[in-house]
Amino acid sequence: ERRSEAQLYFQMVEPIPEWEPDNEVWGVNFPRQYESYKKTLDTTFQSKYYGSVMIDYLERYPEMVVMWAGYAFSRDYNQGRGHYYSVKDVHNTLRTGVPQPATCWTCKSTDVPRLMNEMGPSEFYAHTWAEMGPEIQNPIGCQDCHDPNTMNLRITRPALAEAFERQGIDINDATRQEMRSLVCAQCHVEYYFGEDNYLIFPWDEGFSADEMEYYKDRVGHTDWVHALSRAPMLKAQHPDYELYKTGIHAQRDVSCADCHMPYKREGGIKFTDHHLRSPLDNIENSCMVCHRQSEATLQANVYDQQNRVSELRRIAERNLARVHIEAKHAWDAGANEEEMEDILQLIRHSQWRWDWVAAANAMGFHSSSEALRVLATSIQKAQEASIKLTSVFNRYGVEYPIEMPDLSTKEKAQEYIGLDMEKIREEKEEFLEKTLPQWLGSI
Amino acid sequence: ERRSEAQLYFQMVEPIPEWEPDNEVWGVNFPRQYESYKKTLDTTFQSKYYGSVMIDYLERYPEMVVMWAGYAFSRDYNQGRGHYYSVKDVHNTLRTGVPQPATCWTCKSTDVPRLMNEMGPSEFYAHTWAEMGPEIQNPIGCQDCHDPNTMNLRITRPALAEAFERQGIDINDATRQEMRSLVCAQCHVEYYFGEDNYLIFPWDEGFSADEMEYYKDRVGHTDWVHALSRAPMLKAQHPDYELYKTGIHAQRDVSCADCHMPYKREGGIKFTDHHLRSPLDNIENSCMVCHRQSEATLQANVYDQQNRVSELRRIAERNLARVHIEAKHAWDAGANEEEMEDILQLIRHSQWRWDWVAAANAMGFHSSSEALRVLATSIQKAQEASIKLTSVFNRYGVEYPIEMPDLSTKEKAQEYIGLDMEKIREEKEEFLEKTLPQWLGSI
Amino acid sequence: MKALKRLFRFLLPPRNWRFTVVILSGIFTGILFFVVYVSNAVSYLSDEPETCINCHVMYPYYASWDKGSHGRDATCADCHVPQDNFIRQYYVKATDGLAHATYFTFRWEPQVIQIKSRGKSVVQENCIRCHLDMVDMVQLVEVTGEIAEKDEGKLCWDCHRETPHGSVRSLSAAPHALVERLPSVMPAWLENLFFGESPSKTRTLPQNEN
Ligand code: HEC
Ligand code: HEC
Ligand code: HEC
Ligand code: HEC
Ligand code: HEC
Ligand code: HEC
Ligand code: HEC
Ligand code: HEC
Ligand code: HEC
Ligand code: HEC
Ligand code: HEC
Ligand code: HEC
Ligand code: HEC
Ligand code: HEC
Ligand SMILES: [Ca+2]
Ligand SMILES: [Ca+2]
Repeated sequence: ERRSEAQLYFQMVEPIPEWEPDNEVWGVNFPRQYESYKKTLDTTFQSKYYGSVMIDYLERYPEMVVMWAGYAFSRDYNQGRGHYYSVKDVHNTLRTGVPQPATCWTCKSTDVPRLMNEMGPSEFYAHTWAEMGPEIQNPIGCQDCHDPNTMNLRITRPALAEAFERQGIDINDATRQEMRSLVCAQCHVEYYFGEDNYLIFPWDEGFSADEMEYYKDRVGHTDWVHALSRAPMLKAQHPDYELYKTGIHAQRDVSCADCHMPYKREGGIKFTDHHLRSPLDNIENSCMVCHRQSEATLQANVYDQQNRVSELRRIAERNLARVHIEAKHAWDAGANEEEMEDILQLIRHSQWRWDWVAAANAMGFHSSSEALRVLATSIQKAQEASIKLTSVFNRYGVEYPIEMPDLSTKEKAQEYIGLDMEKIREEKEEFLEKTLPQWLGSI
Repeated sequence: ERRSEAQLYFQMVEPIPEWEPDNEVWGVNFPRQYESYKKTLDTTFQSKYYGSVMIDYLERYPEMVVMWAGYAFSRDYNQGRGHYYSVKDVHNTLRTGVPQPATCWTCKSTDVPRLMNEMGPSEFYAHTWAEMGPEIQNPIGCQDCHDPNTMNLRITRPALAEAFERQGIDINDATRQEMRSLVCAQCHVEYYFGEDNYLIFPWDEGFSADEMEYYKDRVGHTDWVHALSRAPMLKAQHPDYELYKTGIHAQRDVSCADCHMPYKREGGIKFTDHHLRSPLDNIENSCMVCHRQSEATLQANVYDQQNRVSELRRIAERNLARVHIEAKHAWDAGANEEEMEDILQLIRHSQWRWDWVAAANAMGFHSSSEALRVLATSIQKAQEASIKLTSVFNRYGVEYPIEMPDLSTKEKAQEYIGLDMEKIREEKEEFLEKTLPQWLGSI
Repeated sequence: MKALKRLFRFLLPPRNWRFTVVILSGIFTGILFFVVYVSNAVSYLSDEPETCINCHVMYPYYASWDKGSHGRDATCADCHVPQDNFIRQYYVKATDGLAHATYFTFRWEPQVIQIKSRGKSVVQENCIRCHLDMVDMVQLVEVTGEIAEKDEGKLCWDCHRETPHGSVRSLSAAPHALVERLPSVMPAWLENLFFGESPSKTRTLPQNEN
């Protein structure tokens, strides 16, 4: 008889201390959520562009290496996987081979709210990545999204609350449905490091690519100067929330959790599936609640849109790699700052716009028409730069078109920009063998 | 009791002769449909980009004048309005000031099925526009879409049936739901004139912009040679059906009639609203049965997408006008065929792709992500041509950038390409005063 | 007669198996009755909407129907059971009833239940049955489930997407809707024996989550 299933229990077996970082402790009370959460360990699913498998982005899109010359991303960049791996992947990435601030930990661990509570956010950000290393033991988990007393959703990362505050919005006024996306917006958003590596979400002028570009120009922020073109570059990081906001699902109040954490029912108990992953691994529960089409049709709808976005992003990448190299040749031929100024500005904006789509997950599905619009303007700006560069070449007698290096693989591209990958890998290995065990054994 | 209203319905008061072109005769039997059809006379509604008002496209997008230099479209091009005006607008347009074939009448009148039945399609197409003028009396109407015996939907234009036949599809196998779009696809499609002005729909390689482009390259079709750039140009005409086919509504089997001819209720019966027009003039019946959002929300959804498409089309138009003028300067400086060949090919393809979206009605709403993808490739190709042109300028010592003429109004643009608009308008007036009354009084 | 005997003998298990087979058949028959009883498959024979919510997996559909415009005039059976003739009516009821009961008892129900093609035809017929006058003249009357299946026509609810269950549907959609609670099918002593003192007995309405 399954009738008694219909009862709901919300009983805390063991009260959870405030700032408890260990998921297992929470799991005692909420075994269903915990069991499903642990499934983010699984790395088998792969869709056409995403999934929880490891995907080496630089291998797949080698032009990126050139586009990030002089920046740590040209060493190593993988497609994200399950929340369970968040700390491990930061240890492993070659990007942490260069000195990084503790700010890098912000979105990676339930230990962060604990530390921030102890020392305050500014103090936390002011440390180095390595200094905080031994404190960071647990991956993303319950503490990041929940209040341990009420189990209500809760914002634990100050950057989000501050960004809304600057726009005059009190995040405590958010509705429950908004919270089902806002907890994700603590991390799945574009950010930059301000003074003393303070974490800032650049939303003061608005959420769109154009508005954030305007904001960054206004505050004069530059992430790095490009090693080839010398352009003052911007890096966009996973503006998932921002892109999603412009899409039809957000406009219809469909939240991140609706697709990535659909409700599940076991007997009479309804609970939220905490196996966060690609909805394509779970179309039936995720999409078919609202859409009556078959799994095959819905998957085809997603791929249709992703294929279009992918086509444009590939065009943008080829244009951008080319224009960086062309700019390098212009400098080499003797071009001066004045001649290059607006060219470099175009490159900055073009790459920002490409990145705004490429760094966002889902290959534009979260809002395909906005993604395509932004990519089109990226293409336009890089080519505008190329057009202007030909005038410079003309002036300095450089033959056009410039011959392009072979960028068909990650290795070739890394060699072209002069990265000593062997050394970088050795250093990482040393860290993993010597330092890391100390960190992990530290608590 | 109002139930009996429903029974009256399918009784023919007066049987309708085969090939009857006069809508009034049909209307005796179907007063509801006829009354609503007559409302296409109304020209008051205007939305952000469309509506039934007269919109002078050349006034709104003056770059088009340059883009069509050497082609009749640079004289006059209006946004389409109600079916009731179809014949009148062909009389009035300055495009019929140049000699046109009878093929132009194909999509404009219920007299066409009658004439084609009498003389056969080839014979009909082989006449000139003026020769057939006196025969064309009735605007688009019942005969174009209906079988007068059964009132079933029926294809009356051979070009559509032939296009499907070449792909091995018998249009008589079309389902009722398909017919609710296919009757529109008799006219709202891309076409070109083959040998002896035979009407052909270029779908042999597929429906997409890329596939039709490939087809036209393969058969070596060119609509005209551009007066400035000398590029072998293609004109795209209202590929409404083709663009729609790539969109989510078509994929969900939503037909043209579902949005443009929604059911209407009068008393106890439901009938098809024959007041064909912008659905934004009728959101309640057109969209709101399927979508429960408010009119304001749905209109905003449409505008959101249209604004994105409009942004890219404006970029494409500016690039295209520029590149035609640049190519002219290259020829003037002494460039040769060989140097220009791939540049002209890029211009051909770029403008085709822009036109494929711009000539389609609805500013991309029928499939916004495909529209944006195609526009992005248009932008890319025109700029690629500009980049290549700078090399040519370099070679011939032409200073770059080329100075652009003032194209801010239709008049200025027409003057720039050397059109004698006064003369063209005078000729039209003479036709309207002298010839037309004879045609109209002829039957 | 001879033939019948032969058939009987053919069906009869070998002597040394007979005991086992009799016991097993008994168990299976018992289970079948248990399934039919516990799952309330018999309730399918009634037309009362309340019988559908014998199964809590039907709550969301009951709730959306109950709150919609059809809650007043049309019962579940008005839409989901053929109303043209008695035999077909009970055939569909019996087969659907047994199928759903089996799914339910063995917990095979998916998170998102979707109507099957036979069910579609039945519902479509019923929409037209009630609204014939409304749709007579627009040829929608010709659309059957089979036609729609082949994409040759639109089902009523392809356009009327919110009628009657709303467009967002799953077992989780309204699991704790305020629907009528039915008394347990087990006598109290038996339930206590199996499950101990169950709090469920004392409640007549399921609680809302938060
Ligand atoms: C309408 C459903 C929907 C909504 C709402 C939605 N997503 Fe997605 N998301 C998808 C789909 C579909 C994919 C593509 C998965 C694939 O290609 O495998 C995806 C992919 C992702 C990925 C990459 C998944 C992977 O397999 O690596 C991340 C991360 C992500 N979304 C985060 C978010 C965030 C954060 C939000 C809210 C701001 C959000 N999504 C809102 C449907 C949705
Ligand atoms: C505390 C920061 C943080 C929060 C909060 C957060 N994420 Fe993540 N998310 C990450 C990080 C970091 C990764 C990548 C982990 C890795 O690859 O090591 C990730 C990965 C993912 C993935 C990819 C999974 C896969 O299988 O590839 C999805 C999907 C996702 N997040 C969705 C969400 C959604 C939806 C929410 C809110 C309900 C959310 N995330 C909240 C930081 C966060
Ligand atoms: C505002 C939150 C936030 C901050 C700050 C942040 N990340 Fe992440 N990180 C994420 C999210 C979300 C993902 C998963 C989505 C994705 O990969 O696009 C991720 C993924 C990763 C991954 C796994 C995928 C990969 O790129 O190889 C690594 C490693 C990583 N981050 C390192 C870092 C480092 C190093 C820094 C500091 C420079 C940093 N993160 C700062 C949110 C953040
Ligand atoms: C990435 C964000 C995130 C993380 C990490 C997370 N949750 Fe949740 N959790 C959610 C969201 C979103 C909901 C839905 C809340 C709502 O709808 O109000 C939820 C709901 C819940 C609920 C309420 C009942 C339900 O199922 O809807 C419980 C209990 C819960 N989570 C426990 C946990 C536990 C235990 C962990 C750690 C193993 C955890 N959560 C980790 C985001 C998260
Ligand atoms: C909570 C409800 C909900 C969920 C879950 C949901 N959708 Fe949607 N979806 C909508 C709504 C609402 C629209 C807007 C159109 C409409 O009003 O029907 C929409 C629109 C769409 C469209 C058409 C818009 C476009 O971008 O072309 C597609 C395709 C789509 N959804 C696919 C999916 C897929 C795939 C998933 C799962 C990953 C999903 N949806 C999950 C409610 C939902
Ligand atoms: C999902 C609904 C939908 C479908 C299906 C649809 N359209 Fe449209 N159509 C629209 C909307 C919305 C507009 C934009 C109207 C506006 O901007 O005023 C439009 C505009 C038009 C216009 C211009 C109207 C004007 O005011 O000048 C034409 C012509 C047109 N569509 C023809 C078609 C044809 C032919 C088909 C089928 C091949 C079709 N449409 C399918 C919704 C639809
Ligand atoms: C016989 C050819 C023909 C057929 C068949 C046809 N159209 Fe048209 N349509 C036209 C022409 C020509 C115009 C423009 C008339 C003018 O501006 O003079 C037009 C104009 C329109 C407009 C613009 C109305 C306005 O108010 O601006 C819409 C909308 C439209 N058609 C939709 C449809 C749909 C939907 C169908 C099928 C159900 C259809 N048409 C069938 C030729 C046709
Ligand atoms: C395959 C069908 C078809 C053929 C052939 C065709 N038209 Fe049209 N015509 C249409 C449709 C559909 C519209 C309305 C949609 C639009 O304007 O985009 C239209 C609109 C028009 C209009 C009103 C709007 C305007 O452009 O000013 C004129 C005038 C016109 N056509 C003239 C012509 C002439 C001249 C020819 C021959 C060169 C021709 N048509 C051939 C289908 C056709
Ligand atoms: C542009 C194409 C077009 C024109 C012109 C046209 N119709 Fe229709 N008509 C349709 C479509 C589409 C339907 C819907 C048929 C269906 O769903 O099977 C329809 C349906 C009908 C019906 C069936 C009942 C109903 O309302 O659905 C009648 C009767 C009818 N039209 C009469 C007329 C009359 C009279 C005229 C001329 C005044 C006319 N039609 C002009 C396209 C057209
Ligand atoms: C016969 C039903 C039907 C009609 C009529 C209809 N739609 Fe849709 N619409 C759909 C379906 C089905 C989808 C796909 C998403 C889904 O499955 O819910 C959709 C998707 C959409 C979307 C999301 C896709 C996108 O491109 O962003 C929008 C917006 C939309 N419709 C607006 C409209 C408007 C405006 C009208 C009227 C002009 C209209 N629809 C008429 C059924 C319809
Ligand atoms: C014994 C428990 C139970 C009862 C009582 C019950 N259902 Fe169901 N029903 C289910 C289960 C389990 C499913 C899921 C089966 C599946 O997905 O095929 C289901 C599926 C359905 C479906 C969709 C599947 C299909 O066959 O098309 C319909 C419609 C339906 N039920 C209607 C009803 C109606 C009407 C009643 C009352 C007369 C009712 N149910 C009573 C358990 C029940
Ligand atoms: C007015 C007609 C009508 C009534 C009354 C009605 N239903 Fe339905 N039912 C439908 C339609 C239509 C569908 C198919 C929905 C779809 O596929 O989008 C459906 C589908 C279902 C499904 C399958 C779920 C799905 O989304 O496909 C179940 C279960 C169901 N109904 C149960 C019930 C129960 C229980 C009742 C009474 C409490 C009921 N229905 C009353 C018309 C009705
Ligand atoms: C037993 C008879 C019956 C059946 C079966 C039935 N209806 Fe109805 N329907 C009614 C009555 C009576 C009303 C008027 C209710 C009111 O006024 O609120 C109605 C109202 C409606 C309405 C207008 C109100 C609304 O909800 O938008 C629509 C649309 C509708 N029905 C569609 C359908 C569809 C679709 C089906 C099949 C899935 C169906 N009906 C099956 C009797 C029925
Ligand atoms: C292609 C879309 C479409 C299909 C399919 C469709 N309808 Fe409708 N229906 C409409 C529209 C649009 C209206 C609104 C007419 C009005 O209010 O003027 C409507 C109105 C109605 C109404 C009156 C609603 C009210 O508010 O009073 C009923 C009842 C109805 N339809 C029943 C049905 C039934 C039964 C079927 C299937 C046999 C069906 N419809 C199929 C589009 C559709
Ligand atoms: Ca992933
Ligand atoms: Ca118009």
